[in-house]
Amino acid sequence: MAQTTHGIGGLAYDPTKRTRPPELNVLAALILIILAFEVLGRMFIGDSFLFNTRENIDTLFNEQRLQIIILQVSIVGIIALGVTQVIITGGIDLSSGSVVGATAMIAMSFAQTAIVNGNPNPKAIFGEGMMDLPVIVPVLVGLGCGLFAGLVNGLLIAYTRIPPFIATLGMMVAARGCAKWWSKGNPISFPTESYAAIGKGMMPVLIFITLAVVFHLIMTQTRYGKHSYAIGSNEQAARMSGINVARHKVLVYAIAGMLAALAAIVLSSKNLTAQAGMGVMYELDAIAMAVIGGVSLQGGRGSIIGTVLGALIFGVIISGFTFLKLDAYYQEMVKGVIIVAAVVLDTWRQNQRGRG
Amino acid sequence: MAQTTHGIGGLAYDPTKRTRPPELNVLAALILIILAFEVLGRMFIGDSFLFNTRENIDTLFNEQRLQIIILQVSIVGIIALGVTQVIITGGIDLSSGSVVGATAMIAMSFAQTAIVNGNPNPKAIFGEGMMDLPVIVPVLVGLGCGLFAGLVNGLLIAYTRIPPFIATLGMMVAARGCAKWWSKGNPISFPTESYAAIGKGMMPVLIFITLAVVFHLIMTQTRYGKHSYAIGSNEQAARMSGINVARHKVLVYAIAGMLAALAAIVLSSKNLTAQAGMGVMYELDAIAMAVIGGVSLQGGRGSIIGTVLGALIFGVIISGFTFLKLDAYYQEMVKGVIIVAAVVLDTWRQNQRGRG
Amino acid sequence: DGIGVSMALFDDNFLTVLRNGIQAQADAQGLSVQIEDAQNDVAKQLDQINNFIASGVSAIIVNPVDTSATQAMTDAAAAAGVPLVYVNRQPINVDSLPDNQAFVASNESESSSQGFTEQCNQWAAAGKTEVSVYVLQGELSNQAAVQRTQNYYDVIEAGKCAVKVNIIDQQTANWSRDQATSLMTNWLSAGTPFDGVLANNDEMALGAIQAMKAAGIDMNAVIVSGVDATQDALASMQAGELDITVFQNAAAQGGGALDAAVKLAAGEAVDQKVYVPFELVTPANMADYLAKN
Amino acid sequence: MSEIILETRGLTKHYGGVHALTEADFTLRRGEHVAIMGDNGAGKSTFVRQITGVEKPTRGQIIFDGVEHTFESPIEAREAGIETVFQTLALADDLDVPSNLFLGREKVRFRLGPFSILDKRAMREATMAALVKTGVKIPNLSNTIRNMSGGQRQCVAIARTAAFKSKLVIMDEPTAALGVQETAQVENIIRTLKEAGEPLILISHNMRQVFDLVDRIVVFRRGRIVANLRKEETDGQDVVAYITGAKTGAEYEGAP
Amino acid sequence: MSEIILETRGLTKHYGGVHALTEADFTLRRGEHVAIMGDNGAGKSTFVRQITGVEKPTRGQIIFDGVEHTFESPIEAREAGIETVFQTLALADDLDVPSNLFLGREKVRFRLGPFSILDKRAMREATMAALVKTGVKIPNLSNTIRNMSGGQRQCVAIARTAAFKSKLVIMDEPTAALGVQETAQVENIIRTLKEAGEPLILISHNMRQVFDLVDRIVVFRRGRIVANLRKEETDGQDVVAYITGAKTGAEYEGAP
Ligand SMILES: Nc1ncnc2c1ncn2[C@@H]1O[C@H](COP(=O)(O)OP(=O)(O)OP(=O)(O)O)[C@@H](O)[C@H]1O
Ligand SMILES: Nc1ncnc2c1ncn2[C@@H]1O[C@H](COP(=O)(O)OP(=O)(O)OP(=O)(O)O)[C@@H](O)[C@H]1O
Ligand SMILES: [Mg+2]
Ligand SMILES: [Mg+2]
Repeated sequence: MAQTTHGIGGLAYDPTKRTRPPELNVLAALILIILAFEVLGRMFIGDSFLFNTRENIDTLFNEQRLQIIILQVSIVGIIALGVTQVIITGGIDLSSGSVVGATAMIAMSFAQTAIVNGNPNPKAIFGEGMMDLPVIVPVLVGLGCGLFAGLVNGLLIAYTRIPPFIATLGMMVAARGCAKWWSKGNPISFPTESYAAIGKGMMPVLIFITLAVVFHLIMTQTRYGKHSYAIGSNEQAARMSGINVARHKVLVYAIAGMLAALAAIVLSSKNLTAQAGMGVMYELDAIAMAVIGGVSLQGGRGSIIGTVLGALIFGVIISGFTFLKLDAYYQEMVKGVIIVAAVVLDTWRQNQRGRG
Repeated sequence: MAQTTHGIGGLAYDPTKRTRPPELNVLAALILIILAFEVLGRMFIGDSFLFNTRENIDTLFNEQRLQIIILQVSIVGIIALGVTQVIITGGIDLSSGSVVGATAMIAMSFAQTAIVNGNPNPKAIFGEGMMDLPVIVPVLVGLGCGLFAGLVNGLLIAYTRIPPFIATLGMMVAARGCAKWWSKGNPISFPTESYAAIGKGMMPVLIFITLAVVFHLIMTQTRYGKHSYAIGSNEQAARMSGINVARHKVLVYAIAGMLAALAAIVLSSKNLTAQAGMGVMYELDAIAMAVIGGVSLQGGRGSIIGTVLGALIFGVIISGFTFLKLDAYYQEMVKGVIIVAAVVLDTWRQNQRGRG
Repeated sequence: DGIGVSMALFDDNFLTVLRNGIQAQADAQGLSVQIEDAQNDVAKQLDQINNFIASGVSAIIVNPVDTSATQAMTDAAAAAGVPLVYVNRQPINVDSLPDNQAFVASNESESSSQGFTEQCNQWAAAGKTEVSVYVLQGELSNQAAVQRTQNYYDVIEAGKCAVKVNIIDQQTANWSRDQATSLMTNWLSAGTPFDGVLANNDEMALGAIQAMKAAGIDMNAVIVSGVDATQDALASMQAGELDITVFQNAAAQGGGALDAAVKLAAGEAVDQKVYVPFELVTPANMADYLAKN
Repeated sequence: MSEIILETRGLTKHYGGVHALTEADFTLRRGEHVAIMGDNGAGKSTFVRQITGVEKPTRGQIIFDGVEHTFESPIEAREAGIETVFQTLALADDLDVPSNLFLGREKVRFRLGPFSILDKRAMREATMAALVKTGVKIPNLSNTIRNMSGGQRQCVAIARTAAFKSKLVIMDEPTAALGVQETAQVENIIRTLKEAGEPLILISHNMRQVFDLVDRIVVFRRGRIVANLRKEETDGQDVVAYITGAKTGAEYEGAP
Repeated sequence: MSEIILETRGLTKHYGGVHALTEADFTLRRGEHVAIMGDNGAGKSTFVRQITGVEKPTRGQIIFDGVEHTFESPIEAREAGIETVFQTLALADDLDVPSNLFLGREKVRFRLGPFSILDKRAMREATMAALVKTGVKIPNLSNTIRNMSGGQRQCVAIARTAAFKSKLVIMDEPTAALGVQETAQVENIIRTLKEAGEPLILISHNMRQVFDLVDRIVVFRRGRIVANLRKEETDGQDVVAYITGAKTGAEYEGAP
């Protein structure tokens, strides 16, 4: 019956010329940017971006730099995994940065240690009985906060049909308010050792990569993924084909909220402190990572792999600037240009194929 | 030939039951919020929100409050007029807040006065010859900056086809960098009297309202407006029907850029200073005003009137909180809730009709 | 009735202490204060002042977002006849304030210079004549950041530093501990030897310390200075990591501002300028400051 | 089990001032194939949207399989056993053909609630089988629906309906975009349904097709039902007379 | 002025690995009405998209009105004088009927470049006149296209094409969603074009319609032109044989 494994006849079809996955373009952009820094480094400061040039260490690559490139984007990266799913369903989540702030404050106040350098903890939020709790308590409390915020977002969007932009903008404002209110603007510090271990060293990277793999599989292999793409592609059609769109959206925003909360836990643990201003603008960075990675804001298109690559592009840019000792005043201008250029490259190469 | 002025036959049609314009819902939300503040004020602090209760002044309304309600949103309102047009074409402009920052810095440095309180201007950016220039110079320079930013946005979006979110995010980062770089983070102050007059007293309101009327007419009565809605509604269809989509988009973003620049001029004039952090988050407020006013982020739907009403809702909320002496810690939380509630109300009433 | 307060920013450690100082003083006197968050937006601050005026407050306290934007605020309050007190940051129009306005502030140009001068002395005491340092700046659009960085250069130029200082690189970490950690790690990945870190605030100093500890750098070999003397910073100092910070008496400024506002509202005369000095904090005197913030 | 699978009483839908559907009384017996005909804009698709839960009627009752239903969403209608090919097709543009065919009822290898793991291969094979029945040719099944021709899309939507068991099938102009061969194939599918005793509502403008396939013809005009004709007792010209308003069914006097 | 209004030479379009159009050589003489027929997915709409500038061909030449063109966008094609009813209709869903009819060439009262002031009343009246010709009924012209039935939309798209003068009209399955009356009206419009000497390319799956209206039939199969038949020299069964691949035109040997 079917002539090929690719379809059921009709036109001539040349399977070797299948359209290349868009992630390849993002990867190309990433490599191009790395190469640019390598070349610029050798030209202007006589040093290598990627390779080790120090005599006292003998590794091929500059491992510290490779580590920091990914470490510095892991936390926003965790948020971006959730944001990617939200955007694929055709939504947007502006609240993630503020949820990070609120969650960090609340979780950290359950993770405080009683004695600091022999003195009582000067930043104690709760009384004696609530100090030195097992690490599971702040983690669950934190995830609970994220879940709550995500559920509120999701329920609003799914059942009142207000635009996700507004629902999550409202949550953004409210959660930031909550972060400031929680301890009246005072930072919360001095966590227990076990809490501090969550974000120590390369743990954030490990968490980020593990979650990326898990969500990659979920988005490509499960019904959840399929329905997310379907809803983002044509919500009305998804509804008419019998997908429970409302319930699915609630789930997607809840997951995004929990991922933001997890990012907050890792962030506050890594920094050994929580402050009301934590996570400001993370939402935009997370969205930008996703979009640079090829996730379409119209919904229906994109992938977790793309987002991870988008995050790496961010990491490389930040490290590259410091490496080149670029004047801080110029950094932002150049960063803006690179973000745009990365996406232009991607779009342009996709169009090239379309015309081919 | 045609049986009625409403159509050409077919089903029974009852013109008295035409669907109500969505702006009416926004207006209802606005009035509801005002009433809420009036009632709460009388209940909890024994004062009136709208009416004058001070003995030493005899006006019916608390005119100072009415003025500040609209004054405090006029500047973001001016930006929102441009953002509304951008969103109607199906785009988004995240750069407006940063363009405000950059333009304020640049325009202000051409608007400085040479002598301050008998001493030479301590914040002088340029030399002697560039002080006390006629007011038209900083205004044109400022509008030029906005035009430039808008053109770059528009050209990128129209001709490289990258998502507006990314193009304007890049511009957002770059323009903020430019604002910081311009005077290396130092504020620029002491404008000439004529420059200071632009934002004095109720001038910002006057400018906002005039522009709102102009753009309302443009959006409803001209080809520009029609094409904006068409592009936002179905870009592919607009292109296939022979609209020069690329050229139109450039125009729309250029206008949005100039409006942001104008807002910057008014803002720096009103505050008698320019600093690199000016306009942070204005883009989100402007977008929120538009969306609260019924502009659809999918494009194709919304109006300038709606945006003006959305801006007023913002103004009323801000003033109402101070009036109620609401603790600042709660203000943001409540503001988030009100933003969402306003849109829920709007959406809900529209659905009611749909089911009618 | 009541006193309106507009703070530049709520989620800032230092300003939170100052705000608490105002609140504490008001509670002590049984006054109602309404504190607003200008969220670092000059325009929002001016609007808040106008909203206070519309609500008929008896006096206003402003912690200016931008000290060069104060003329417009002074004008607005003066036109409505409401007394106004600036706190913590010296308004640009300080010499031409109307009679019912005053300010209580510290001199930012003293802030980081005290710490830096001490840092120079410690290097000299360690036998160094030339040092290499990294500079962590606060938000570039923020005057305090610009001023605190400028102070380093001023000290060097005025010859007040006992050693020769080479600045390897100077970047912004936007006041944030997390960004400072990443930035410092990026610097460390270049492997350039250095003798110290100058941070515009304690948070960034702590971030840099975390990065150095993670990279296994001996904290006795580098001298790190911050500004603010926060509790976290003092704990780090106790642990032998942070070497120098500078204390600014926020609570005293807040209380002083409230007093001035109350007096002005009652029509009494007050000192129009009150300076609260910065105080140097090192391991030697840090015990005095453990309970102050 | 009653004789009647679907009945509507006084079904009415107004959009703002537009009276798209007025007092529709309609019955369908088990195993019966009925055609709905009528001018463009006569309210045929509106009628379908009301009985499949896509929209909420302004008023009126829907009795399906003996029970009165108020479907809140198309899922509920589908779960009750109504399969529909909508005029707008309701396909997800960014997904490929197998994903669209199984949208909302994917084949899975492990049940894990929403995280059930898809059996992609089985879906792909079942898709080919279902599509071959419609006679359509699609060179690459992994292409997205966005890149399909008008007729290919329509065949995907039809295959989706035909691939699952149901109590009632509704097709809104299913062959409008189809070629000669594909139309013949789809008509065969409909005949197979008839043989299997599955009831069908077919909306079509094609007189030949209607007379070939159905038992009864219901005519809509200006939002109202104006005729209910057994195939044997009518002919093309007669039906056109009802459509254009030259005639009105005896029991529907007073309709416009 | 040459005899031939449109000619394509070796027109080819690949989408990734899909060879949607292969080496199409096509000619159309002035005043001639030609039908394109073929299976679903045979490449008919692809052919239309290439000659109207919607897409850029992989290779091949397009000679229109004696000049070789590479249309970069549909605007250029329209400005050259090609009016098209696309299969996807290309309507703006959120605009009302008059706005869609005049999209891109609004009637204005004052010329002010992009800020020209619209003459809404004139557009409304002209819209009514144009729509009446198609026989469609639309109760409220200010309703948006989103709220129109399938046939109503199609009539708006046809009215748009018919309302303006052009050198060549292309219609891609224009009557697919139309009712009996509306189809007859649109066929009248096409006859009027014939009388006025305007050339036309009509894509249709409706054999009766094609034989009623056109002079010549071109058959596409698997992306290639496989037959070019004068109406008088062929009949329905013959055409079907070409469509299904049972026959291939003598001059097109080697086609699949
Ligand atoms: N959401 C809506 N809002 C307003 N009017 C609507 C809406 N949906 C449909 N209509 C109107 O209702 C009428 C009936 O539309 P419907 O789609 O049911 O027609 P139809 O009989 O299916 O026509 P066709 O044969 O063209 O598909 C049309 O006049 C249409 O304009
Ligand atoms: N953008 C695209 N990307 C990939 N394949 C495409 C694209 N557009 C069309 N195709 C494929 O090209 C083939 C021809 O499509 P086309 O729309 O020209 O068919 P058609 O002859 O108009 O069919 P119909 O009668 O169903 O309208 C189809 O197999 C379709 O899947
Ligand atoms: Mg229909
Ligand atoms: Mg086609």
